[in-house]
Amino acid sequence: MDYLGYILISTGLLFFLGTTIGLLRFPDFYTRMHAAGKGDTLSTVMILIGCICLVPMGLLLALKILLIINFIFIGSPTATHAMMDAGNKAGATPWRKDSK
Amino acid sequence: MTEQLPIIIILGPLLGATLAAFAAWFRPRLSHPLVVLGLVISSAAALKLVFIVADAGAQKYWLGGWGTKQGHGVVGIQITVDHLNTLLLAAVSGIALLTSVYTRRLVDTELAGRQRYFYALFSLLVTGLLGITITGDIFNLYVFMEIAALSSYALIAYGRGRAYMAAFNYLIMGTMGACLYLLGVGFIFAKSGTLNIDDVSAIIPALGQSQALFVGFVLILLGAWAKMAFFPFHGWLPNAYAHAPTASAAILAPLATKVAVYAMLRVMVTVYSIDYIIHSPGIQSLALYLSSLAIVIASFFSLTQTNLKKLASYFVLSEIGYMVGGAWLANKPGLTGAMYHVVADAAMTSALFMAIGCIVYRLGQTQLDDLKGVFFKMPVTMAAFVVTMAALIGVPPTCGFFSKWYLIQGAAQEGVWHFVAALLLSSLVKAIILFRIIEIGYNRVPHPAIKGNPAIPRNEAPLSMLIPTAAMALGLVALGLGTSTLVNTIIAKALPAGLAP
Amino acid sequence: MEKLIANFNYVIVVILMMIGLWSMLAQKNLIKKCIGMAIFQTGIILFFISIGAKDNALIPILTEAANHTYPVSDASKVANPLTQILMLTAIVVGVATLGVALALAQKIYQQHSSFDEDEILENERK
Amino acid sequence: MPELPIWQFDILLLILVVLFAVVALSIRNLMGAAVVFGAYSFMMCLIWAGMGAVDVAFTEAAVGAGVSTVFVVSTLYNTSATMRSRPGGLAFKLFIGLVVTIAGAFLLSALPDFPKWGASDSPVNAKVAPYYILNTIADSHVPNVVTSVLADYRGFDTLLETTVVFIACIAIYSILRVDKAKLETGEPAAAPVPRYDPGDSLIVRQASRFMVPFMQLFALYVIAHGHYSPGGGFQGGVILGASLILLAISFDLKSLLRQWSEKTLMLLVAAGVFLYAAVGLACMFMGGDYLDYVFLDSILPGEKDMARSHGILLVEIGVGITVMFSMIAIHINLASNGRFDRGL
Repeated sequence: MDYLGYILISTGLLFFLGTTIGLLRFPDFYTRMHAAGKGDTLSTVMILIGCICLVPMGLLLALKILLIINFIFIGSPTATHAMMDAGNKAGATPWRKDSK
Repeated sequence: MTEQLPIIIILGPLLGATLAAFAAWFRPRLSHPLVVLGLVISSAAALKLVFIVADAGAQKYWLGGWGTKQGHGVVGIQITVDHLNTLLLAAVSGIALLTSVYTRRLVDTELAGRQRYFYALFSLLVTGLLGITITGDIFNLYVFMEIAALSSYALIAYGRGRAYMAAFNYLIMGTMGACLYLLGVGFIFAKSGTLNIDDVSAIIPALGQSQALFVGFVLILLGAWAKMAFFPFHGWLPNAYAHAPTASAAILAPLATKVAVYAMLRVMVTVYSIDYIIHSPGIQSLALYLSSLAIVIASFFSLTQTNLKKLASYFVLSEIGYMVGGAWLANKPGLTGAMYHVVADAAMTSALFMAIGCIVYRLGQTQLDDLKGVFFKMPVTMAAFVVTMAALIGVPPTCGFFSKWYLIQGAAQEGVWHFVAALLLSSLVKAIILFRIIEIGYNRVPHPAIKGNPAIPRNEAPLSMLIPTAAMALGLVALGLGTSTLVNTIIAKALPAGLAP
Repeated sequence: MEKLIANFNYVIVVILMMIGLWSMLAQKNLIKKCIGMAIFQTGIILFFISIGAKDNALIPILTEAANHTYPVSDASKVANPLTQILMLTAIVVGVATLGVALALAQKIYQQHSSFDEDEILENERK
Repeated sequence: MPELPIWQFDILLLILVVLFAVVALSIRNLMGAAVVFGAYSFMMCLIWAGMGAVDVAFTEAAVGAGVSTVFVVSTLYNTSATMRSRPGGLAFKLFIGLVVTIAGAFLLSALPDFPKWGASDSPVNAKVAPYYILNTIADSHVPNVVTSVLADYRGFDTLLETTVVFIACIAIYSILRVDKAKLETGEPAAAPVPRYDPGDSLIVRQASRFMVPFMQLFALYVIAHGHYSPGGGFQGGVILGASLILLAISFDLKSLLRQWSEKTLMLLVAAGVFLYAAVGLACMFMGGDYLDYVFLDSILPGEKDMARSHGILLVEIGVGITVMFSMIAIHINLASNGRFDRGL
């Protein structure tokens, strides 16, 4: 169980690294938000599941963490969606291969 | 029942405010009487306590019954009524009561349509001020400070227009002051481990020379100075009080700064001790120089003002110099003068702003040049105004004379002549301004008593404003005549033992 | 120097408070002043929490779920609750002050279309 | 529960906090400053949680990082997030910088005088505080010491703190609220700015509709379970308020105001404070001191030694009501600029 926790947390951190790089290196608003939205959600969820494995605190705590996962799973993509939508309405142009 | 009196002082305005906030939505006209009722209860309790304290000494009250525990000191919150604060409690609640009756008409005209929460905020401000005065817990004092501060920002912002910026500046300064105070509390707490004022004052002498305690003292001092608009931090006050509606200024000007002075006195006299102050290097002479400077600068600026409310705000500033200076003289007459002046000045400023409010109510203007003929139009108001100014100048039977007498005596004893000079200068400036106002208000119109000149119609302020104003002005004289009783029975006992005579 | 490292929290507290204080007094933008005020306050809160912290202490919730032996007989193994209460109060007071400051700033913006203090004062002098 | 984390971890966080503070104050876009400030607050939460102050961390997460950021953002929504740069003023800034540096040096001069950080025998940790830890179970049967000190030993502070929230609410109301009738005649309403409204999006609406019940359930748990776990009236009230603020943001202000009218909101704000004060008053009528819950045992259910525990629950509910509705009322005022019609 412990090893599963370590593996999950390290993978989560790896995804976080990818998210950060994507946030910094991607060319336009939409791709950056894409990286942030997806990577962030996945890695947070993974780290939290890892926590469940690592801290054997009984069912109640696991249930609470599952609730947090539920919130993040719904909240984070929705927030990303809202921001994308707002960017779209504010007129952020998507990147194309031929644009600078 | 009498043992519950200290908390009743706070609960009166607090419950009055919440009930007024309810009433504002059902019977808006009911919120004023509810607040007045709360203040009546509060001031009755405060008055009763003055006699109890004079007879039986300090009264302590533990919230929730959490008193002293073996080895831990007081674990709850304590409120104390002793010789140092009982007079101020009575003064604050009494002045608040009179002002709440007085402001009724002003609020109806000045704030028509937006007065829904005015009296709730008014009452909460009084709660905060009474709380600062009564509490025996240094952290509790911070919370009360914020209660008073937040409600006063709102009361000032009622003035609209430039009042918003004035209130914002006050908010920044006030929050800075409160935060510095809180940090100072943190320093004391870190060294003593308790927040109860009595326990702290018992522990501090045992700690000896301590840089942390010294820094904490300076922080609290700076915080209180920012709150009371003492010299380097005075920038916010004139704008805030001049742009606030007259009804708000009438309650803020007399009480808010005085209570901050009291907080400083409490920290100087009870939490630390006069010995500590005298032995702290440099602060005493610095504070004395600053107070002289505060008086001189405020007097100078008051000469240049043409707006009556702003003029009065500068008077408030110079009076703060009196009290801080008196406290920092740290001898018997100086401290007596400062403690007495806190009460006396609350009454004087209240009477001053009430008289100005009456003038504003009838004339609608506050420029000095608009006062032509005002002595004929509003004789009673102007009589009260002249008495108040006489008290501010320091003419004998009024209370202003006695406090100034004590202060000058104290300064002369310490040989602080610049403070004496500043006091006299400030009296002189106030006299000049009084004569200027008399000149404008009395002489610049054809005298109606001389045949052939048109009679100037009498147009007094309504009775609900006039009676509190006249009562306050008479109160100044009464307070002056009662000086020796008050000083001997109460203030003399508030002075710390072992003080140089 | 050793004292400095041992009291690293305190150094950070002083730095935070001075950043906040500078921003309150020197910044011209009203919103920045508000944020500076909030930073000043968090600095003080950090100070209080730091003086109440204990090495190797448990959280002040005395249940077995929080690893406490029950009933608690040794107070030195439980973090100080008193400073925490004081700071709960301070946080709430802080947000109340921030709300009032923002309301005032909004009203000022309505009048002057600016958050800049100099610009507002110039407008008011006119 | 693990023991306090090692100090090295804290040092990293502390340095980050200073960095975030500097960024929040130097960034030129005010919206950005608000968001960085929110991140700063979260970082602070971590530090406090690391020092064992879980309740403070919880409150800071809900209040400092959550609601204050929303307040700043809704203010900026009605105004403008761009900062105009003006030349000059450098001398003044440097002068203030000098003053502040001197003040900082003065504060640092007290450093050697403090007791060792983290020592359990420093005055703060050894004088009054142990009493609470050792006696809370015997006095009130509340294992969360923070709750028992908050609502019982220092209950008066908390009453006043609730009053502060109440004052902030009515102060903001009287500063910002404008009458509709007056708006039509006097001050012209600000021209509606075409802005992004998240309520247009079906996804946002559905997602928040799904989340709000869970948030409210959690908030009620936080209030009711505050005796045994971190939390209490403040935190629960803020979360309840935040759930309704979320509804207001994702749908619109109108639909929130249909459920909770202006009058209801403002009455409930006062009701919470009144409930708290009235509980204290009831103690006084039963013959005790103000807020001495022991004297309530004849009115409250349960045994005599549970009276304090029940009294604490009652006042926590009062706190929760006031905090919840003032947060909503403050948000509505700030977001709609006092017009109570539309806004963030």
